[in-house]
Amino acid sequence: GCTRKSDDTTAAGAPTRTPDQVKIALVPGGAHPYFQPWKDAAAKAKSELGVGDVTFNETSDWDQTKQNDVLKSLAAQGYNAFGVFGVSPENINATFEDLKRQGFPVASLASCPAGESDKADFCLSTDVQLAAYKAAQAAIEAMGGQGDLVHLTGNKVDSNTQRRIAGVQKAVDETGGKVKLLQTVTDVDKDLQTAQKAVADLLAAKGDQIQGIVNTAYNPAVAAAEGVERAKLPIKVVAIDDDKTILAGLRNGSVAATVLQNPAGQASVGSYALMKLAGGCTMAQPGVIIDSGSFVVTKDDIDTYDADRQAKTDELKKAFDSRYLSCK
Amino acid sequence: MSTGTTTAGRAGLGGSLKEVTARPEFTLAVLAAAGFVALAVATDGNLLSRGTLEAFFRFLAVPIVIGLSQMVVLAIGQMNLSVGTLTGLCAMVAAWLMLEGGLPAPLAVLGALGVGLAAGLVNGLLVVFTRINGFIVTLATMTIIEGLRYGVNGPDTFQGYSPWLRGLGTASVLGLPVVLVLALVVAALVALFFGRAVVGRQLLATGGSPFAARLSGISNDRSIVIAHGLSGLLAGVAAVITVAASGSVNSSIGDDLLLQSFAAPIIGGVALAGGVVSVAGTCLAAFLVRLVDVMQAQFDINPRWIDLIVGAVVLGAVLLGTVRQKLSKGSS
Amino acid sequence: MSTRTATPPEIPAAGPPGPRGPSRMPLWANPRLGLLILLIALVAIFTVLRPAFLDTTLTLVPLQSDISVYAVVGLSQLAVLSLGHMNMAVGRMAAMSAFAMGLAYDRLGVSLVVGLVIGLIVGTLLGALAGLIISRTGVNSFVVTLAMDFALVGLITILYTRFTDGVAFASRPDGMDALRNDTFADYCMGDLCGPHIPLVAPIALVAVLAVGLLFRFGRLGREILMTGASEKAAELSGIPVRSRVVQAHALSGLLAGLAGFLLAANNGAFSARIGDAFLLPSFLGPVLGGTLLAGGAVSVLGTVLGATLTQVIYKGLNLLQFQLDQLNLYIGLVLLGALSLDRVRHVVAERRRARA
Amino acid sequence: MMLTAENLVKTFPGVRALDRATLRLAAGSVHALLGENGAGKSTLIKILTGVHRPDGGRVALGAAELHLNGPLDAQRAGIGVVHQERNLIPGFSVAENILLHHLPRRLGLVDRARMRAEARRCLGLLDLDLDPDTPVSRLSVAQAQLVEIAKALSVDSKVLLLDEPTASLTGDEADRLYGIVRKLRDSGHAVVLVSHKLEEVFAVADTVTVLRDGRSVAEAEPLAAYTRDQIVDLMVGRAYSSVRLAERHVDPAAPPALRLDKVCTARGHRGISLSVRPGEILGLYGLVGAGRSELAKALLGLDRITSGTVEVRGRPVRIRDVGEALRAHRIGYVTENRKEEGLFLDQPITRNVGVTVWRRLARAGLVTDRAERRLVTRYVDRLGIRIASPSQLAGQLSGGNQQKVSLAKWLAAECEILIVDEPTVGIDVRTKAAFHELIAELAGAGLALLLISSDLPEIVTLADRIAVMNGFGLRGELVNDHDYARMSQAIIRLIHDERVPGERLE
Ligand SMILES: Nc1ncnc2c1ncn2[C@@H]1O[C@H](COP(=O)(O)OP(=O)(O)OP(=O)(O)O)[C@@H](O)[C@H]1O
Ligand SMILES: Nc1ncnc2c1ncn2[C@@H]1O[C@H](COP(=O)(O)OP(=O)(O)OP(=O)(O)O)[C@@H](O)[C@H]1O
Ligand SMILES: O[C@@H]1[C@H](O)[C@H](O)CO[C@H]1O
Ligand SMILES: [Mg+2]
Ligand SMILES: [Mg+2]
Repeated sequence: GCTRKSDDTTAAGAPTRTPDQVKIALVPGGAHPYFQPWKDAAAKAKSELGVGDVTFNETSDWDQTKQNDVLKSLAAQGYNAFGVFGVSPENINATFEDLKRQGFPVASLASCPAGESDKADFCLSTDVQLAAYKAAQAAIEAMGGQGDLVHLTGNKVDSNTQRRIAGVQKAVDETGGKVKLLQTVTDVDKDLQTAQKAVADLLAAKGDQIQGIVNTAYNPAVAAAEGVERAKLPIKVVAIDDDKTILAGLRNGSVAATVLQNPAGQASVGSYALMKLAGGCTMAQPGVIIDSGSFVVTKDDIDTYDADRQAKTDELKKAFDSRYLSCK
Repeated sequence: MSTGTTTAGRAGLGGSLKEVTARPEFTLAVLAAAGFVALAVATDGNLLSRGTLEAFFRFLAVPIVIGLSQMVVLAIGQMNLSVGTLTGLCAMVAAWLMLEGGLPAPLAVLGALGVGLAAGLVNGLLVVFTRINGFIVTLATMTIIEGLRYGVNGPDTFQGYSPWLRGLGTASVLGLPVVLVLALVVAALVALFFGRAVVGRQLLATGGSPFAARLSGISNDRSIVIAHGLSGLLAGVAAVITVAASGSVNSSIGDDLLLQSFAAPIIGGVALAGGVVSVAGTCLAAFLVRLVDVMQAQFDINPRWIDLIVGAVVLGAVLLGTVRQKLSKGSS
Repeated sequence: MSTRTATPPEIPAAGPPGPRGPSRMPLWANPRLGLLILLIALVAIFTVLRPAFLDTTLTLVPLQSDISVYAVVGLSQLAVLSLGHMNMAVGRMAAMSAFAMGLAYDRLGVSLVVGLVIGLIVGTLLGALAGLIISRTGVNSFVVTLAMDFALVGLITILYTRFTDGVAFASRPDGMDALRNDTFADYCMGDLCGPHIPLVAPIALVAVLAVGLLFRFGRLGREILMTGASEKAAELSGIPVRSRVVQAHALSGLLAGLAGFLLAANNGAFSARIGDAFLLPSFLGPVLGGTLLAGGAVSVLGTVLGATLTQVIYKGLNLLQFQLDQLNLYIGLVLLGALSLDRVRHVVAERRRARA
Repeated sequence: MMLTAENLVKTFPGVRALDRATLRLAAGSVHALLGENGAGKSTLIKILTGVHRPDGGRVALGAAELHLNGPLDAQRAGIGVVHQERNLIPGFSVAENILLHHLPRRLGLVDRARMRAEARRCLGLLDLDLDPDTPVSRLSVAQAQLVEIAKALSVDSKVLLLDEPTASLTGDEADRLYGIVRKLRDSGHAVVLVSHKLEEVFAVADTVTVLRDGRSVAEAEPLAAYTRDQIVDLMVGRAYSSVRLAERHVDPAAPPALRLDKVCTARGHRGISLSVRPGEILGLYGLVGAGRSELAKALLGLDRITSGTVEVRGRPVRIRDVGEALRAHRIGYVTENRKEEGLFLDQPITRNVGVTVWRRLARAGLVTDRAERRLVTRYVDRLGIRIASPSQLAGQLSGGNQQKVSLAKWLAAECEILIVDEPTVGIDVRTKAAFHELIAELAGAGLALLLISSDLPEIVTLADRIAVMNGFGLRGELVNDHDYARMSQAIIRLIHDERVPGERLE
């Protein structure tokens, strides 16, 4: 009879490549301001690491099928190491396995697969639950330790959203009832106008009860900062990331604090590690999850935060050399 | 803005009371009023507080205008799938003109309207020259416009443009947001256009019976181009309102508008087959959908339940229409 | 008898009467042929610009998987275009079917095939429900299915939140991975291995053949088409139009469910996002292939070609590494071009005939 | 010559509709344009009004050549038209429809007062007392037709083209129309009249052009020079002998194939009792709106029967839809409205005829084209349907041939009971005669036929018995003795509720 060919491609192991043979592709889930630092980091990594190429391709448009296509197209183009923000954490492992089967090192960047296992070589991502926890804490502090808090976030059917909800809840629970989580509004990150409308309606309905709004998604953060300022309400808004708009809000006071992640670090350290893996190193612990750091920034440290973040990035790089990677 | 379902010159001005109550707009008006009162009571009057009313009406302006933008093409029996992304593009262009182009706000507004009109005309001309169904043409142009919309500023947000324009977005006259007044003025003009203007009547004739219209010397091609052009222009108006009222725009603007653009006219009693429009119905339907929005915020309902409810409301409204039609047929 | 009948009758068309009526056009004006030529031209262009376009494992095999999914998506829309209807809820019907499959695998632990059947039944029922509402109320299909789409979006999220940890089912049935990863080249009899065709392709092929057979030779399919051509005349010809409407929509739901399964197999999980991106391609395939929105005529082969063309365009543009804005721009432009080309061919053919 | 069209050529897919046709119109005359179905009359009219562009030939007004790029050009040139098909915008008012091509305007807006006044004037020309604000969707067929005529008159035209204007008018209404036509002629207009009702043509027209197969075989000849038969010969292209219908014998004792007993419907029919035996033709006569078509539809389950019984071959039945009527009872219905209910205009002839027989042809649910084509060709041959190919679209056939296709599908279905509704409306003399032959032949072969017709001579020619309806009720039934004068009198009297001595009344 009929037999199935044995899976010898994975068994064969990855070929070792010199840095100039390594072509790295950084593929975000779609177009989003968060990923814009990846672009610069990619260019910088290319020159600093001396690798063949580092490209940035955001055409996957928040669609797993399209992302898979983009990845395969890049592979066909000769890219042989991948840093990927998986569109759907639930089945991104399948995509990672595909890439691994071809012998490519893979990094899960800025988000980790849902569930227990991680089929990428490593996951370098914000601990979103921790970041949300810090954000909520910042909000609670700005509120003076008591009052009603609202959480605005993204797509409800997304494991990261679930983790963020848990993080905020944890911070609120720790106040022992002094702070109440009045409402968690999900699905308001789809587009800016939906977020603006939701914020306006929320403020209209409960504006005078709310003392703080913590945002764990981009569009609602922009909308909340603006809506609160416009309504001239004394609500403390905690935003996410450091997009121009958010920083402007921080400066003019409409944003009390923002929780930064480390996209540039993810891209540069990720690229570095990928290059190493392509060169014959292996992960000491395959599928390890590494927090790329999150930082609460207020008006006071607005000019200095980047140094902290750079320090974290350097530290991450060292940790890869010393702990995560094992090279002969 | 009293124009109801505009098809024929109606039998007599005003018509009998029975005729008035038999119109779909009447049902919608009753529903809207009842819903509003019910929500006001359920929120202990919070709905009637200044801030809430203001927010309610401010975010009613775009749904009205975008509904009209779709209605204009439905009038000739076509659809425009690009209204949403086009609104986004126009909004981005306006912001770009002010921030990067350094143009004063009024010129940027004209620029946005111009882009809307031009894109609409291109849609119309493509339909005429390729003879491809408008649904398909605008499906393709929607993709193109999506690319352009993103091209203006990537994923980043524009804000901090003209204080005058943003001031206009928050200003009120007689307790009504200026942007809503603007939307209502636009609605009145559209009603006048379809009710009384020769060109508007010709559009409806094209929608009602293209062949008969042609035999009466009406150029259906011209109707198609005008309808799509007007639809684009109205998308431009929606964009201007967005830019003014929201204070910041990015390439996601317009993503929520496509379904809304259909919901308002369809619930408002506009026939997909063409030849029938209802400005009042469209406005009332937008009002109803907005009520649902506000209800969600007031009672902290999962937005996914809102989708379910809106779906049910649309189905309910059309079902009601059919039942009533059957009843009125049975009685005559 | 008359001078007119004395002129030799047309060569009896060998093929089925095309979507634009009996083919009186020269062969080269056949829209399917034009599509095929365009397809070959595009493949040639892409290959010249990026030789990797012909890479078996990285381009051709995934391309076939994608075509398999989107051909079925196109057929799902085609099933109701035959009536002159639309199904704005294709994606959500696919998602609901996929949910049912996921639930069956996860909670009941059923085999691959049993779960598939359960999912297909759910899809079929959803389609039938839409058809039932449409045929009973006479409300436009666009409105009904759009409203249904709204309702299902809400329902799907609520269900996933309820039955999974939010997003997707964790477990996968046996065989699912093979379906995703394997081609027939992985199966050998001695030294003889199969071709580099993914395992999902034959599933889609069966759907294509079945739908083709149905509309070409099946009494049911023909009666659906006649209902699409004129509901009134169909009713007065003894066709049970209401059932045909329900059946066409049920078929649409069934195919949407199948597309959902194929996509889940390709992507590796039954998740809430399945079908999100189905709407646009569902129209592109049939319409590029020459199916009219007016009803009464469909082209199954054209739909497959249309889906193929769309996927080739995506693939090619991806390989050319356009940035997001340019990508959308070019996709839109190529599609407009492909659509207009068909029109140009028609005009030219008509002119020629008029001169003849 | 006021308007001339010379050597016009027009080709449609598969058909040369006009093949060097010529029409010369003189001012101050009524010009009849005659020809069989599909001869090209409507095509010619459409070219003269800018709807179609000719593939060859020229049109001239006086000495100047006319280039008509659209209907508007024709109107500007002073050519008014009433097309064969109705062309009103359903949602618009009467006034707006009448004036649609030149809406009175002020500042880009419709001047409604002027529009109403102008519309009233046009309606007045037809002595039509109709509120100009009425939506046309509320008009009866006849009223809509008159509005079309008013619309044509609203153009200040020197030439008026009427394509079968009286097809849906009553005798009185037609007379009124012809009165206006004469007035227009006397005031120097040129009027073209297309009609299959030769009596009317002879009564009103001065000159005649006859088209045959797209060619003019008589060009602007004085009509007085011809007899009716000569005109028919010209149209047909050979000596035309009137038909002789097959002798039939109906067994008066045979049990009825279809019997209605005191049937009432949701539509408002009251106590209708009828019966038809195999081999018999029952004529069902009435004026437009008498409720005959509605009765047929109720029989087929398209409307609800509220009381009374329907028996098929002696067994009481309750039919739910046309499919059941056909399959369970072998009843077929040839509708009066072939364009909307009888045919699939955008589908090939094969499908149009095959639709009723697929169930029979199907093997395991599949139908082969060959089986279908074979069957269809048989009926196309049998009915002498003129087609370019079996895959030609039904909508491309002329009216008469469309009517035949609509009948063919029921013959192919092998019905035993056939209801034929207004089979010869808009059908030329020869085809009409052929139809009559066919109907008689079908009855001769044992079919039970219910013939609904508003054409009195047709009923008297064909029927064995004549049932007369008015206002959704049955007025009575007569045994036909084929004496036209006597029968028509008796029928008219029945309609006006005068008892006819010696006739059975329900
Ligand atoms: N739009 C069209 N497309 C294709 N064929 C057409 C079209 N219009 C007319 N024809 C064909 O042209 C021929 C002439 O048709 P026309 O309508 O002029 O006939 P007619 O003399 O008016 O007949 P009738 O008495 O039945 O109205 C017919 O064979 C018809 O099938
Ligand atoms: N109350 C009414 N209002 C408007 N139209 C009506 C009404 N009653 C009947 N009609 C229309 O009048 C036409 C004639 O009705 P019906 O077909 O039942 O009578 P008929 O005797 O068959 O007349 P015809 O000779 O026209 O076939 C139909 O088209 C029907 O739709
Ligand atoms: O953490 C990242 C960023 O905050 C951005 O929202 C993109 O996806 C999220 O998961
Ligand atoms: Mg004619
Ligand atoms: Mg009738």
